[in-house]
Amino acid sequence: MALVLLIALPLLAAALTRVVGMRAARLLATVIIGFPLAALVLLLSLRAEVFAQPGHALGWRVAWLPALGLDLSLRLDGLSFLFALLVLGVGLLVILYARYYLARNESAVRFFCLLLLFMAAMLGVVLAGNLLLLVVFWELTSILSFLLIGFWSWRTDARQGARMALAVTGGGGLALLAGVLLLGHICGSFELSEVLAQAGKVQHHPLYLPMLVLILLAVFTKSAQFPFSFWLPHAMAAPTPVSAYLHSATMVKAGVFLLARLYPVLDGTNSWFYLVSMTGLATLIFGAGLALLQRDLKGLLAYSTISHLGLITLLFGLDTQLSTVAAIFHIINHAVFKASLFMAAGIIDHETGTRDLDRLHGLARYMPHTAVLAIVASLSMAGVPLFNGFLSKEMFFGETLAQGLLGEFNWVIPAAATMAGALTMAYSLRFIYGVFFGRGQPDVPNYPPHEPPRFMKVPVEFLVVICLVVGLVPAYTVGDLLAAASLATLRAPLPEYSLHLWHGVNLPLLMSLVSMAGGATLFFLRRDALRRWQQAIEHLSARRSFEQGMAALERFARAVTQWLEDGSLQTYVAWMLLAMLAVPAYFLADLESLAGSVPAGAIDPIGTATLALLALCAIAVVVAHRQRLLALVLLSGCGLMVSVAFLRFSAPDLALTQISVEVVTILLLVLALFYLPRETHDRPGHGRRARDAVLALGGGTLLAVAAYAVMTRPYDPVSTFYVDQSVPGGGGHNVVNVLLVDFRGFDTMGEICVLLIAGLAVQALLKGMRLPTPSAAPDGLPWTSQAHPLLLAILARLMLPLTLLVAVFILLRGHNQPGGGFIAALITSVALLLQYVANGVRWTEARIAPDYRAIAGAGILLAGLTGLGSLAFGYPFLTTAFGHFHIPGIGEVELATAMIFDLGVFCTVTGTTLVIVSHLGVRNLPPAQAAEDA
Amino acid sequence: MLAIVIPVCLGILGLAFLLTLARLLRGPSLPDRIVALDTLSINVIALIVVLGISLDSALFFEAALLIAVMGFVGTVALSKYLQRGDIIEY
Amino acid sequence: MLHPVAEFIVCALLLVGSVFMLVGAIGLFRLPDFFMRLHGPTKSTTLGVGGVVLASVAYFSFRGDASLHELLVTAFLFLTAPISAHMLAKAALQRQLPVDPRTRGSGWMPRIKD
Amino acid sequence: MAALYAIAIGILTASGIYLLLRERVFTVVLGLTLLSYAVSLFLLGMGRLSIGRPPVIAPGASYADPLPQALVLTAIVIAFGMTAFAVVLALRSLGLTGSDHVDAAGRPEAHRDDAADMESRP
Amino acid sequence: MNHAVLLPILIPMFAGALLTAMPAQRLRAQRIVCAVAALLLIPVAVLLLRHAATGDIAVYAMGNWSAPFGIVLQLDRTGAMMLALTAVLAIAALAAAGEGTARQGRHFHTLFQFQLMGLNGAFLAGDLFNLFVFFEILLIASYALLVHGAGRARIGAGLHYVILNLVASSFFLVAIGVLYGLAGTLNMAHLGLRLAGLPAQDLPLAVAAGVMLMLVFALKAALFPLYFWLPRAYASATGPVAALFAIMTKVGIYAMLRCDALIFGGAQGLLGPFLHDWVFVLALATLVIGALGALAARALRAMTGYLVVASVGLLAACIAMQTQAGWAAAMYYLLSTTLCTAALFLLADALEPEPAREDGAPVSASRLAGLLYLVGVVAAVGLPPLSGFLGKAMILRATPAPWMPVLWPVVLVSSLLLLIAVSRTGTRLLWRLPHEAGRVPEGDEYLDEDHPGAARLRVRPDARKLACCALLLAGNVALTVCARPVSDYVADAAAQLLDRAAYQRAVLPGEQG
Amino acid sequence: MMRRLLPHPWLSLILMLIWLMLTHSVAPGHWLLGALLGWAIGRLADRWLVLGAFRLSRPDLIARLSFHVLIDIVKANLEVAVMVLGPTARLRPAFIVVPLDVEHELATTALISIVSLSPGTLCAELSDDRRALLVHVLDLEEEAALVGLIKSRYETPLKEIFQCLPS
Ligand code: NA
Ligand code: NA
Repeated sequence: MALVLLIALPLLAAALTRVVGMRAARLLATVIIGFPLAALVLLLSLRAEVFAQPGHALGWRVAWLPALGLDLSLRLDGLSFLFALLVLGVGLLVILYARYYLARNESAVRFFCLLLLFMAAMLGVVLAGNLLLLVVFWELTSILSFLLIGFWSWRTDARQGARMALAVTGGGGLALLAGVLLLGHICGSFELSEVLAQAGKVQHHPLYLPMLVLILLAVFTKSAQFPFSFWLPHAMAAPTPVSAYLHSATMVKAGVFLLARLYPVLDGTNSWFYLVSMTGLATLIFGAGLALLQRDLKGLLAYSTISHLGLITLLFGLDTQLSTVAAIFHIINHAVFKASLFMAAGIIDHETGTRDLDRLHGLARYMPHTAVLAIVASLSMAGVPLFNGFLSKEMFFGETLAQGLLGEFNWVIPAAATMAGALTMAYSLRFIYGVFFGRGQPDVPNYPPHEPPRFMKVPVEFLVVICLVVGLVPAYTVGDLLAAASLATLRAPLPEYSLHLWHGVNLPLLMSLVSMAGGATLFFLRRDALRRWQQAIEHLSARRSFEQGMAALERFARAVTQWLEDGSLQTYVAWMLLAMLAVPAYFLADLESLAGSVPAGAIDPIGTATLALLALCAIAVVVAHRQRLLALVLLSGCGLMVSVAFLRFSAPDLALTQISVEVVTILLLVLALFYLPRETHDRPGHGRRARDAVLALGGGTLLAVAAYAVMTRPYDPVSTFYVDQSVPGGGGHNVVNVLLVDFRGFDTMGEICVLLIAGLAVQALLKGMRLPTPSAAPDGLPWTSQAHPLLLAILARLMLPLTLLVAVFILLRGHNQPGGGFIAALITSVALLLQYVANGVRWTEARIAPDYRAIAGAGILLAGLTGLGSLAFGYPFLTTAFGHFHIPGIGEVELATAMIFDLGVFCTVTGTTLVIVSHLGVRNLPPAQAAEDA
Repeated sequence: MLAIVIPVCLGILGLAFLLTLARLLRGPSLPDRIVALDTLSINVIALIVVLGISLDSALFFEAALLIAVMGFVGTVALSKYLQRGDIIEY
Repeated sequence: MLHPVAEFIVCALLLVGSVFMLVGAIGLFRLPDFFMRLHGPTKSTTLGVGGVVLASVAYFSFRGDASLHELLVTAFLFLTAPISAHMLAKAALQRQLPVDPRTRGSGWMPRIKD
Repeated sequence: MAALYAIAIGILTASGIYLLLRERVFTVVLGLTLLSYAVSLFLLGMGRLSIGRPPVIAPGASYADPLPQALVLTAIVIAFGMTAFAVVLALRSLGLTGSDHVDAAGRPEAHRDDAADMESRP
Repeated sequence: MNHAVLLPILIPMFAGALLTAMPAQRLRAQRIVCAVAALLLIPVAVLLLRHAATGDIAVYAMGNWSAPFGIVLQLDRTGAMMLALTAVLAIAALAAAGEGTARQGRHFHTLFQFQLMGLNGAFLAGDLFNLFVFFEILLIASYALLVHGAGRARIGAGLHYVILNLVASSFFLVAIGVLYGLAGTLNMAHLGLRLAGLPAQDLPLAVAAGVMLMLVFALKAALFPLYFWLPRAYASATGPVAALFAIMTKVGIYAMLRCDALIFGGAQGLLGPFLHDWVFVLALATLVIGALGALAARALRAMTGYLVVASVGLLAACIAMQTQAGWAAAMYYLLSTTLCTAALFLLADALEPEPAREDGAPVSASRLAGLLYLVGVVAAVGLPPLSGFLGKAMILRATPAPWMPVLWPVVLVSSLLLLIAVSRTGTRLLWRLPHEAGRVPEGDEYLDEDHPGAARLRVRPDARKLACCALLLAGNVALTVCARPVSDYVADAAAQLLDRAAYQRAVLPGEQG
Repeated sequence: MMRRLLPHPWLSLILMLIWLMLTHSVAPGHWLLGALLGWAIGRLADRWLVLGAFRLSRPDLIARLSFHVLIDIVKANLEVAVMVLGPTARLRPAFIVVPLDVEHELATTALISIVSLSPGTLCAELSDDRRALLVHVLDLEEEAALVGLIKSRYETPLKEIFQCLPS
């Protein structure tokens, strides 16, 4: 539980920033600093328990997502203790420092909130006892780092730097996820305690190498190893406390922390040695070299950080046990001196207004106290004796000599290490000498610079003291910590090592001296050359390259997207048809014989003639499709022949439906035609037409083949049940109608909903629609003068009662003979629409003006309530009831609830059809009328 | 006798269908085609009635009735479109 | 089965009806201009349907199922055929379709001039 | 008969698909209508072809499969609603762009017309 | 029989009918009816979820005609989950819509209710043709809602969406026809039973029909190369509609799962080769295209559309696995991605002016909007700690070994691309401008790098929309916190889905021993 | 009162008879239902059938006219058949104008229908003032004779049948 509290305390503090919401940075910092302090005290109180026995770990575990193997599992051993200490300790100092650093008007709430959230996330990384949980916290640190780098979000460099950092470290996090999943897959668990015990199994697993590469990708991106280093210098756009905290002491250490964490299972293979050590070596030299050439103070420190992280990585990759101890030792030392250096740099920036090394010089005169602190920290960074950096550097040199990775080229590593040492010395000198010494007054915006507020220096002083104390008496100060952390990393008895300032004159000491001398020489004697190189690389901006790369990626993405989505419906339809035809055809090709076992029926001349006429009309539509009206006439011919085909093949209900729908469709399309050009002049190229023809023929063939194949095969339909039950169970002789209103009445319910929605949709679309209305026929001939010819007007009125009677007939008859609510509704609609055509809108609506939409809605209500009625009798929805009643003098009458349902269908269909067609019809009313309509 | 006459009738009707279809496809003018379509639908009525006799079934009646009641609406709409453009006017 | 006389009546009506259908179609097919072609379908065809329908009435009535409802089909057709013809003729006039050169009378009424 | 029936379906489908791939909404609607005819006949055929056996209960009769007929009926109704919507949508597009090209409303000069359309709304 | 199964369909249907019959001017009354109906769906969903959690498959025989003759509704764990998700989305979308959205066009509330009816019906349908009918209901409602408010972009996108779906519906019917022609039934469980007994020489026909059916669903799900309708449709719809549409693609996914399991037999079934070879490849392509599209998109709503595409790719890959673990992961991820993309659509609606402008980028200084964006994209991209990450990790873990070398890199690279895309869009949209920071801009450094010299529109986000967005994201967080019960539930749901015999026992008690 | 309850008795009666034909039944139930429908639709139709006030008189004339028309349809159809099947070159098509005396629009409508149904003539256009008909003739011998025939055989009885009432 104490472990949870460790993470929870900073979280609580973060929440508190929101609650308090004070805009005063100083007061806020004072309030919240208690929480990390409490966490630190708590951590230290656990010290005895963790250090008590070697290899002991405190744990806490609660299941989160067992299906994934992801538990909320925390673990505190020596290694995590060390890192937690760094996170909390440096964090405290950074908060204290930031209290003075932040400008008064900057949002302290947001800053401290993010910083504390980061602290919690980082604690999560180091305390995670479950690898997936570690990934969770790992990515959280990336996200929070993104937000903190972009804290000054209006600055281009901040935005770009933040995005770059997120892309690189976030991408690494994704690799980590994959690597961890593989590792968990190999070990059968994501619990560290179980994973760490399975080194043998892991290293002999075929997936070891991909897993290792993925995890190392995460490590290298997070710890800014070559070639992923470029993001870190640009992260310096963040406020300096962030740089000190995230980008030197903690977050970038998460990578090397992971190396240490997984050391027991990953270390020991050649892949590990070479990948880790060579990357580290390259980074060490690359970082040191570039640090020397920076103009920006924080840039120098950033490259220095890269270089030191490379050093630590190299140590982890060397094939000696002691190198690992050295790595851990250097982690501690680097965190201390680099954090203090960043804070010092921040003070300089804060007080002078610039970080440009070319403009800064001679500051020792103006801010002597700060100068002393910075110089001590720099010397520690350079590995000068008496300071902590020296100790781990000595160990490092020793281990480069002790390792045996490169066979006969083994000397390369110590040589390179010495060279890196020289470079480190050189850039440290550049920092010290360039900033604090030199003649003339500094060319800075805030002149004259002066010392910062007292308490801003306290964190720096504290860290510098640590540098000194550890450098002098290492064994008494960090001995236990180092031992515990190393033990937890190695999970084996520790190798012999001694933490002393003086080990006598040996080869490592010699290497130290050579490197220091070389560095001093390089800096003092080759300053002109350095300046030239600096200018030479100035135009090389990783940020620009990265942004250009991103822009190129974006262009590529846009090109691909635009190529695929060219905005042409024909392309989309063609793609779709290709998929929907070719893929089923591919699977249909397995069919052995096209014809099934059922003999094909005898050829029916009438059916054949009907189908032939139908096909001819269809082809004619295609041929004539550019002349719209003609195509419509021919299409209508198709519809007529389809209804004949329905009739011929024993589907009278379908024929009736088709006939009625056809009429309404024609009305609709003719109404639309008024606004459309009469002819289409598009002339697609031959290629397009050939493509379309292939798709068309392919589709035709597929459907024909499928139809033929199925029709010639036997089947055992459930529909015999309907035929048997139609009269006794459904009370109707027309099985199709009984199906529609009873057996499958629910489908009909849905179908009328579709129709109603279509009506509503049409009404919605027509609202506010303005269409240009042609004033003359397209051929230039004037319209005839009679809008409503007498013959049509009068006969249409006469037809109305007759047609309504027919509609009632069809409606009532439907249950037993072809017909039904749907067809009756269409007849009614057509009869009414004919009035619109024959007599005009004004005449018609003056006489017949019900609210069509309300009728349609009422129809659904009626049908639905009929369905609900059965619930009252304990039957499911839509259960029908019917009975034969004998009424004296009249005879037997059949009544069925299905008829009420059918009446609902009738109302909905009538209402909807009239809504659709009449509303489309009254589009171009005289302006006054249109205004009323709207 | 009916067994012979009905196929003969169907043959005659078939010929009528063909001639009408030829007019539908040949045009030349749109009114020509609309007339042909109208005729086609009346031919269908006759065909349906003959089929009803040949299959001895009264189930075809509604289809014939429906074409008779509604078939002309399409013709009216199309010809009004040719005359006035807008078929539903104020 | 039907009585031979009944059968004969049905057959005769059927044949007469069909022949009129065919005549209408032939007229539609071969007459030279639109207005002439319009005559065929409006009349012969309507009458043809009348014949076939009468055959049906006769057939089902002779079958003992006295049936008059087919007559409604003809009735509706007689009601609607003039509308179709009239509307089509008006459309043809509007479109100024070419008429057979032998046609007498202009076809254009004074009112069209305005 | 099945083969001829299948061929007719094929021709209808091919015609429908070819028209679907044209550039004008009206033509596309014609294509969709042809396609829906083809699908209706296809579904009917899935209940196998039969002549003179409508599924209306009568003494001593045999019947065609009624289920596909019910499905086709529903499909026809739905297709009608959909066609109506597509036609009106095409008109709306025409009103906005002056063209009934299927891609007209998707073309760049969007903003001005959009504004115009919004203003024209009461 | 438990009539509660009906309610998710009947409540919106009656509400829709009532709204239709109501006068259009009574907008306030309409809103109340609509809200009450939508709110009622929540307790219903809870009730059904609790029932389904027992593992019982509730079967409701419409009209008292039992399967396979009548139409049945079937409620299982998966269906109940989808119903609950729909209800939550509906509430949020409706609340976000407010009066302004309804005033943009006509019949908003009515169409909204029918949209819900279609969705809920599709999740309950146990009959293939009934599924078609509900698909049509939800489609026609979606057409109308998509073009709600008109405007050129919407009409253009709507036209494409409508036509593509109309063609797809035709193929839907063809597939249903072939299956009926072979098996003689439409009930899904019964189809499964009958297809299993089909002679081997007829199987290719059934497979082809199944493939066609799956492709039809894939169009709704927006799988490559059937996704073309989605980006513009989602980008042009009004925010609340787009938020509701977040579930639209999932209906396609759901239908694929349901039909594959119940009709075609899942892992050892008829569609194995198709799903393994074809859908898997298409899923990968979809994932990549979604990621590239998100990168190419400039506006938030467009980017969110591509986030939907990418998520569909991942879900389709899961479907292709045909394993219990894969499907369970898919369901969990489905919940997560639906909630967060819906939230992002609402956020986009709050932040981006309408119609979208390409010349001037909007910017918002709202902290809350920033936080919501952060949470939303973290969930959508699949970053820790939210459920998107958990879902993605579950999917990666469920990947069968032979697919790992292909699926993992694609998933990880696409995630990276998405991460880049969301970070760019986020900084562009939400990070403050110099004048707001109270600092004097210094030269070029402060010019927006993305739109040099472009006008920036200051946006004051609509608090209502932000609140609804927050509600959905809270749902996503709840999904994260309650990962264990939810993952247990989806694991059971996937197992249930794959146990075809149990459905056959429940739906067709007489047919199987 | 009677007019309000049963505005169109003839129409209602016709509707009832048609109903009986449609339902193909003379069961009492259908009589009742037919009467009910005839009455209901007739009442509804009162709003639509704004045909101008008129009174049908001379039932004998109606019968005679109907008979004439039927005979003419059959007789002239045979003539047309001969024309259609014979050589088309002999046909003498023509447009003729028939001046009208009938005033009631129902009568005009009936006249147009009759002219169109009787073969050989086809009403192409009614003038805007409704005072003249444009008739297309398939084979015209003499214009004046045909105009006279139409007026005497059809128009005169129609004029007598449809007695206009002052409205
Ligand atoms: Na080592
Ligand atoms: Na109009």
